Amino acid sequence: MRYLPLTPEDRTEMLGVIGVSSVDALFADVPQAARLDGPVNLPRRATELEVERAFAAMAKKNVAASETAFFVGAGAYKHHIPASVDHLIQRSEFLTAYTPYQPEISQGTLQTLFEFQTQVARLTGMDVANASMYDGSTACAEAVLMAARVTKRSRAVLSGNLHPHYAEATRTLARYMNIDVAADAPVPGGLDDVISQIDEETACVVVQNPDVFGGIHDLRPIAEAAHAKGALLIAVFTEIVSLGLIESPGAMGADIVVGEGQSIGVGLQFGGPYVGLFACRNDKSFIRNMPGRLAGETIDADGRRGYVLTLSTREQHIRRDRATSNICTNSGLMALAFTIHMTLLGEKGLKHLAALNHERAVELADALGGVPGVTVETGAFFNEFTVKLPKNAAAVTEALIAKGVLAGVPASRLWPDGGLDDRLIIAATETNTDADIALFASALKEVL
Amino acid sequence: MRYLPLTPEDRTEMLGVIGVSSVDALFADVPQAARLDGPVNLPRRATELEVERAFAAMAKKNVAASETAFFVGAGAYKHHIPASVDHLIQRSEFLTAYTPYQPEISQGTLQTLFEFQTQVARLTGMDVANASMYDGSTACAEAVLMAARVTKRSRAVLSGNLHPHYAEATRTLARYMNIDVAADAPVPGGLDDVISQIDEETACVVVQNPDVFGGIHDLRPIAEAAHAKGALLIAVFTEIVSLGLIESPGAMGADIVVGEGQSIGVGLQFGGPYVGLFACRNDKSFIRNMPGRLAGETIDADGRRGYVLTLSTREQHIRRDRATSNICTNSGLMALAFTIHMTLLGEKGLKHLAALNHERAVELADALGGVPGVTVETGAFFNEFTVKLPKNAAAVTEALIAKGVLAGVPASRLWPDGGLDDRLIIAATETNTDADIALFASALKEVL
Amino acid sequence: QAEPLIFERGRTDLTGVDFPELKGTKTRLGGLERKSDIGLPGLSEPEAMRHYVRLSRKNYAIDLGIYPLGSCTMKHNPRLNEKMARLPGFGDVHPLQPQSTVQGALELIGELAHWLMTLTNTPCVAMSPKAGAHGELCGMMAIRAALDARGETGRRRVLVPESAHGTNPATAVQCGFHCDEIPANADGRVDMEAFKAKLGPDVAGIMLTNPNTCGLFERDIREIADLIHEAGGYFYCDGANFNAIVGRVRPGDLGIDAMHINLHKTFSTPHGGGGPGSGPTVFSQALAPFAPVPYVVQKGETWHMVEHEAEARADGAEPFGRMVAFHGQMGMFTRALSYMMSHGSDGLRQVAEDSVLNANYVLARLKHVMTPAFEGTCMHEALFDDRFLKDTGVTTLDFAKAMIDEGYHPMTMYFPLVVHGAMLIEPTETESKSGLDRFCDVLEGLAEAAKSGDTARFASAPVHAPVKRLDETRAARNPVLVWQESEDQPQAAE
Amino acid sequence: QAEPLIFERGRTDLTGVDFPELKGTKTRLGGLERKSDIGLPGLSEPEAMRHYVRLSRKNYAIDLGIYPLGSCTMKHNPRLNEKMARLPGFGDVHPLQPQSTVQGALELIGELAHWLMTLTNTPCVAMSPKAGAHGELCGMMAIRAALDARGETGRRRVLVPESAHGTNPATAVQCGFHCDEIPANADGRVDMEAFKAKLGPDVAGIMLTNPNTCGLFERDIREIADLIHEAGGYFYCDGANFNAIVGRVRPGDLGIDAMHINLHKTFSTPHGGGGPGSGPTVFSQALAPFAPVPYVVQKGETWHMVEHEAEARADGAEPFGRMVAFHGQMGMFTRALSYMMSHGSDGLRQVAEDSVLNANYVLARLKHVMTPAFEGTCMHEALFDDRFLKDTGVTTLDFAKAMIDEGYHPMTMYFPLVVHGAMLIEPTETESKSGLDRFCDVLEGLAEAAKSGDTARFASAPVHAPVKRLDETRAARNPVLVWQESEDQPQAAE
Repeated sequence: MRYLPLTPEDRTEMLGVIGVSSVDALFADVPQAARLDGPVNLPRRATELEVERAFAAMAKKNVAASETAFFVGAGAYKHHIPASVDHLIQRSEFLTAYTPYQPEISQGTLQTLFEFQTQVARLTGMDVANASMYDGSTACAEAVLMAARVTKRSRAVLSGNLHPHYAEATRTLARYMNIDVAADAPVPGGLDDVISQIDEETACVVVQNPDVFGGIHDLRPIAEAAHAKGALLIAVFTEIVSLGLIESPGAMGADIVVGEGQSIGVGLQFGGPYVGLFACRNDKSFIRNMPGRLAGETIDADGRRGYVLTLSTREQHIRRDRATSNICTNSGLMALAFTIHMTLLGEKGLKHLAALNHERAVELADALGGVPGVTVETGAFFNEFTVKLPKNAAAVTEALIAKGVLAGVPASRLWPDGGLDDRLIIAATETNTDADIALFASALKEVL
Repeated sequence: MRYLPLTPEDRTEMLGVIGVSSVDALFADVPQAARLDGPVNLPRRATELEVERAFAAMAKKNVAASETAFFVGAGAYKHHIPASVDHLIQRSEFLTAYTPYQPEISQGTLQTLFEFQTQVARLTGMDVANASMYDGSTACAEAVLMAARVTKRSRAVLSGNLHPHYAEATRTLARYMNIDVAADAPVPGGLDDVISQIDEETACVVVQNPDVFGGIHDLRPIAEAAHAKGALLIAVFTEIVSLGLIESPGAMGADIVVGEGQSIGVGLQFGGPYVGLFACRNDKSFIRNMPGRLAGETIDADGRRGYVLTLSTREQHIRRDRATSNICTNSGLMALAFTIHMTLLGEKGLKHLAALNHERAVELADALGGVPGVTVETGAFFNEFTVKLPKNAAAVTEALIAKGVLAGVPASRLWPDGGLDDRLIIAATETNTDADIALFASALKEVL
Repeated sequence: QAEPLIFERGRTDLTGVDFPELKGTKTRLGGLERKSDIGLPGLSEPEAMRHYVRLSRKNYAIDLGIYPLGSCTMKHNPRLNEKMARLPGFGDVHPLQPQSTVQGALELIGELAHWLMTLTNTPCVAMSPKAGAHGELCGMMAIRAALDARGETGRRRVLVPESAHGTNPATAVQCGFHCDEIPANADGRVDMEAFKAKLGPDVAGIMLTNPNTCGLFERDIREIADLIHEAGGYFYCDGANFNAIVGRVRPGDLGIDAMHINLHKTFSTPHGGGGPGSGPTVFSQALAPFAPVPYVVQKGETWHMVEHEAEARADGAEPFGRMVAFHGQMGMFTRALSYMMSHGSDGLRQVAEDSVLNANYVLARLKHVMTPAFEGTCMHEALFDDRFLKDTGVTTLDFAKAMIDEGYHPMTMYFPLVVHGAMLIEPTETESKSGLDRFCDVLEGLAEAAKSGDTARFASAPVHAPVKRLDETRAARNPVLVWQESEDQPQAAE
Repeated sequence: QAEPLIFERGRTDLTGVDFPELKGTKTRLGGLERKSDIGLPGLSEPEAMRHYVRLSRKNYAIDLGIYPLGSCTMKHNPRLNEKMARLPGFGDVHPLQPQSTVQGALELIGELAHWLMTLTNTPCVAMSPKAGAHGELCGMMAIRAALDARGETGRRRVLVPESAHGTNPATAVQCGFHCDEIPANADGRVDMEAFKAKLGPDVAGIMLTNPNTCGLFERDIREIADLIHEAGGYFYCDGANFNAIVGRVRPGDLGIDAMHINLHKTFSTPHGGGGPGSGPTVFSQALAPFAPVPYVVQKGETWHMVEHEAEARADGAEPFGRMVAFHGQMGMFTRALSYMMSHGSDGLRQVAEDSVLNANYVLARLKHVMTPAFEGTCMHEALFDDRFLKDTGVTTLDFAKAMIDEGYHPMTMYFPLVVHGAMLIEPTETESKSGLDRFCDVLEGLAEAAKSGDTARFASAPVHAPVKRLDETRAARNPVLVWQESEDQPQAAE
């Protein structure tokens, strides 16, 4: 087998050195009844060519985003990623390295994480950031747990316009920690009234901006209300590109900012791996209560600058049952992709990219708003908005596939019982052409 | 522009250091009339996404070999290349390095070339090999020139079953060097009588094996006849995989062996870049007359083994108008791909691959031979053979496209006036499935 | 050579990406335009390329040499898998596209689930956990949900061996459990008497790694399973060491109720300097109803993703919830299935055999100069303690750092905690005998050097690395987590 | 660390590729089965991966730093181009597929030809030459064919400046010409009086590099063109230095008859440690009829490749023949067109400007400590001689090797031959100002060290490289070109 270097002669010789007669002897501790005599009931080994053919056959049954007019968002976005990003993350030294537990031979990973942390902190308008989480939804859930630890309170208020997957992941993680999670119903054209729900028991209020319907909001009144009651504001985003154009959550008073970094460097990948971003204020109680890994600067024996994983006394491998979270693996390679793409963009590029996204979305909203029966509900938005249709949105979406349009996410996909069957959440990015937009509008007119 | 790091401010500052007022001043030596005022009449800069879309549109107009039942050969072959080969040749340090003129910081390239030379020498059964040529056809032409230098004779005899592109490239290169190139007409089912053409003026006789029709031959009688007249035998191959199964040219008496290495590691690439292999006997007059680069072993100042380009006194940059050839660039990256793929195969893998190819070709020959009106003309072959059809082969090939079969190369494509309009040259490799073979046979039956 | 940070070299007016000009369309931002600058430096593409290529060369990697980190299973990462994951039909599809447009992607998940269930002999697998620890959480939450469904509110004690990974107790706590440590016996395995003594009506279950972190198979695993079940608890198995038995022993046959599978360990999805991972969790029949959403089902020719609890409940399931947005680590699924199909049932069995053989070979080669923590053979990891360094002044840390100077990545140090100065070596099946011989020669040489008093090289190690030994205490005492323009960068010796 | 050869580590019974079993079909080999073993070692995939990754790290590369080799134009290699070349529609098509199945590939060749002809203002381009020297051959063969067509059998003398690349005289000889050297004037350009004196009825033409290899533009190029034409000869221009003028000056406007274009230099197809290159050759109206086959033509909506001389002659052309199998370096065409489209007409013009600006900046920064070979500004290369090293005992070679210890690839040494101890620096447009400043700082430091007598470091350089200075004489005197089992491998100091 191509990945297994031992030859039969090697095996014989090694058994001799070990002093056993067969490999079976090394499995002597396994209960006899559980030892399989032969291979399990699965296909035998396959050549590269056979594997490629099997995968190509499955891949062809999917409609790739680049092959169609594509407007699907709601938490993951189609952006163009420079070819150099994918090249660099495939460098053997990045791709096939482990967690940097031996910092002297992991400076590539560690310095990159330090750059990543700084980029994330600056983008979110916060003081510090960690070295990545699994994704935005788990970052959100961990942020709620952290807020509970910091405030020593056990109630969380989630906005109804928080992505429902994020709300569910948070509810799941909080449930057995005895944190009470309250949430409103979603409000497609606006924002639910979270302020009225904040009380003296509230650890945090969680608001997404742009929200799951694409709407953007001024978080300052919410921050003020939360702070007045001693609660923290956790700001969530699923579209990091928005931070190139709209005010940062930090500037609007957020205490913890979490979100999804998938738009930069990562790609769609049917939902994962993505990269969770996690940033917060620089407060000792915050930093000591953060989940996830942190890269920190230090010096080596010669006094030269270097980087290490630090503050690991928060983490499970040291602190065990008193750790801030059980997280071990992060999303290092995706963080690397994010950092490389962001470095290529720079401030100038990110701002331009964000402006382009907004322009495309505005043009799309105007085009669709001109279709009889269609109402654009979202007033202020970045690159995503919600329309009210005169028909079932899921059926409309399905009908548009054959016309070469993946039209967006029907709200019923996220809230099957939410009474939002006529709502469609639509995203536009720099990858949409004028022709895509025109096609969508004309095709929509046809199917309505 | 994304590849240009200078900013406008940089440029101004640099002009100041240089002491000129504008970049135009640096072009003062260009005749005024030839200085363009503005850009030439071509499109302006394009984003990555725009370039990708333009290329994807062109690429889609081609039928990729993997998308069809594919039997086209005649000098280039579809083989499966392990994914690790393409990964490795894209390593920055291999891909973006120059010719190893500074050996101390080019040991990666140089050691690999030394491995390549050794592999090629062993495969061909010769003593030495160079560090690659542009491709098989130019290697063939250079071999004829080398034979003329070595023998101090000026007549070359080419077999009629030498790939006509090779013959033409050789004739072109030899023409102005006053080397007389004689060639027979092609013989699809056999081999032309080259022996009778060898005389006392003959520098070399050039025979391809497997020949362009796929036929394999015993070169020993030809070698003996050539040597008896003081001429050299140049053996040519276009399918290196054949050397895993059939006798090496060296063992059959060849003096110089040249050929195409494309099958291993390189891929189809619509004809280039490929990699020319060039090997010969270890004779001082041979080695000093070889074209192309050579990597050689030496030691460093500490006595440790290392590699350098060597015997460059043969080459144009030292010897100028007395060089063995004008060649400068080789096909280093393709040689690397060849060496990696060959290292992955090893003797065991190459022999298995060769046997698989032969099996597929035999099965295909049997399947097609069973189609009424079709005659398999080639008796002994490796993975390619020629059939005689009851109709025009080019028309049959064209008709088979719509049935999902790229059937091979009509002989008329190579010899438009050769009276071979009913011959089709067909290759089979390990990439052809049983279904491919069955489809070809049934489709052929339909169109005949 | 030191590589500056992008913040020291990049410029906010420089970009390495081109875009079309803006048209100037009127914005619809509701007055929420960003007011302040971000402070993000950019680099042209050539500069960015060099920066990250140069940084990469400061890393050790599996493609450079053996990575013998015990409990991490750092094996060869085939590039075929990278190629498969990048097929546009997998890499360029959105998790919320209509399911009719992603039938191949759902099929792939279903196919991978089939392989995992077959290899473990279990009836159910939750695919969405994002990493090993996340898979543990998935397993323990299912246990908690099952207990809750039984109304067993008193069962909150989870038994965890001393030698367990830190994720085990941390996970238990996140599910509202508390941990009770089981001591190891002199053999390095669960002390059965102590274990039995800890059983009781408040026991929720046990979290056991098998093979355990001492590199040993828990011989009494069937009895442990039976006893915990009799006591009304569940058996969570930490699958970190599945590589030792894959294709040869099915955990379902051992009586487990839940086990996560690290696709990035056993099935070789590359670890990327710290992730991403993927931790699908298999369940016994008892726990299967509580598995989280989403999951795929096949209905005739059609694949379907069940995304909502309500739909699952309508099917009779009782999912404990959703752990994450979307459907899990598709990119890892693709790579893992490509790896599995490449090996096949026969190749995977060989994986287990060769990984165990390689570890025992290392143990046999080194037991004369280093001190094995336990007698006898091991599974796929060889565990040593630091007795052989006694009185040499060389610590496990020093010994590890000296390996760096010899061109090797150190083994896992100081874990498991039950062994003093532990050194845990896992070669994996993708190391050759000749490579292991060179590795063992070096360790032999180092052990002999330490014993013979040639110790200076240990204290100063590493010297042949991009940096010398780094001051981790300083980093923790005065955390510098982001770059700041004003800060005094420590660039040279003080 | 030394990396063994595959012949020292691999084994003929090991393979890193899996194949299906053979069926045992009866062979049809005519008794020509291979009798002897080949002696090809194999490695498993993990071992092969490590071997070549480790070897790669012994190379310098453009992705690691400036590669200031004059006359080589080592610029950034965009990865977009690699991605485009690997589209199955380009990478996985056969050169002899029916033309109806490769219309996009033919279109791409036609499109690239259009860009090249527009940038050079010429009516014809031969795409098939495989490299720069092959393009020279193409150009000179067309000249020879044109002379032959005119019946000018006496014109066999080709004028070549002393400073020419070695390929120029070597190429001329391969076309049956002999060379006559034109001296350079004190300015580093063609001595016009000497040139005029050499004109005569036996002159076939001139081969001139412009900008020339001294990094200077030949001011009198129009007069040279006119004079050579008046004398009945042709003007071959070596396009190696096209980067200095691309998009800003069209060689066709300067009176050239033929010029090859190095796609791997000007248009950045990666050089891969020595190739592949690609050398399309443009022709004036006078030479166009003699261009070789194959070439593409557009007929309405259809692209067609003319592959045979007979077809070309039927079209009225007089091709001198075919240079190579198939159609040229498609993989390079794809990359070059991707590069060109990315830059566009405006970006390519900027390329010329920035490359010239960068070279002049280096010249200006270093002229105080090194000795420029000629007065005034330069084009895209800065040429120094070794006068600044006079009496220091440091040679150009030593100086170059010392640069390696500073982390830089040396410049081109000892070329052009007309300058003593020449050092030719070509930064290209893809270097940043800050990068050039660091580079110049280092060269300044080295020049000052040499002058101040700190010379030991030069003689022993390099010490910070995978090997120390290599004995090239030994390699040439006793050539070891292949590995042999029996040979005494020089592994350690003698």
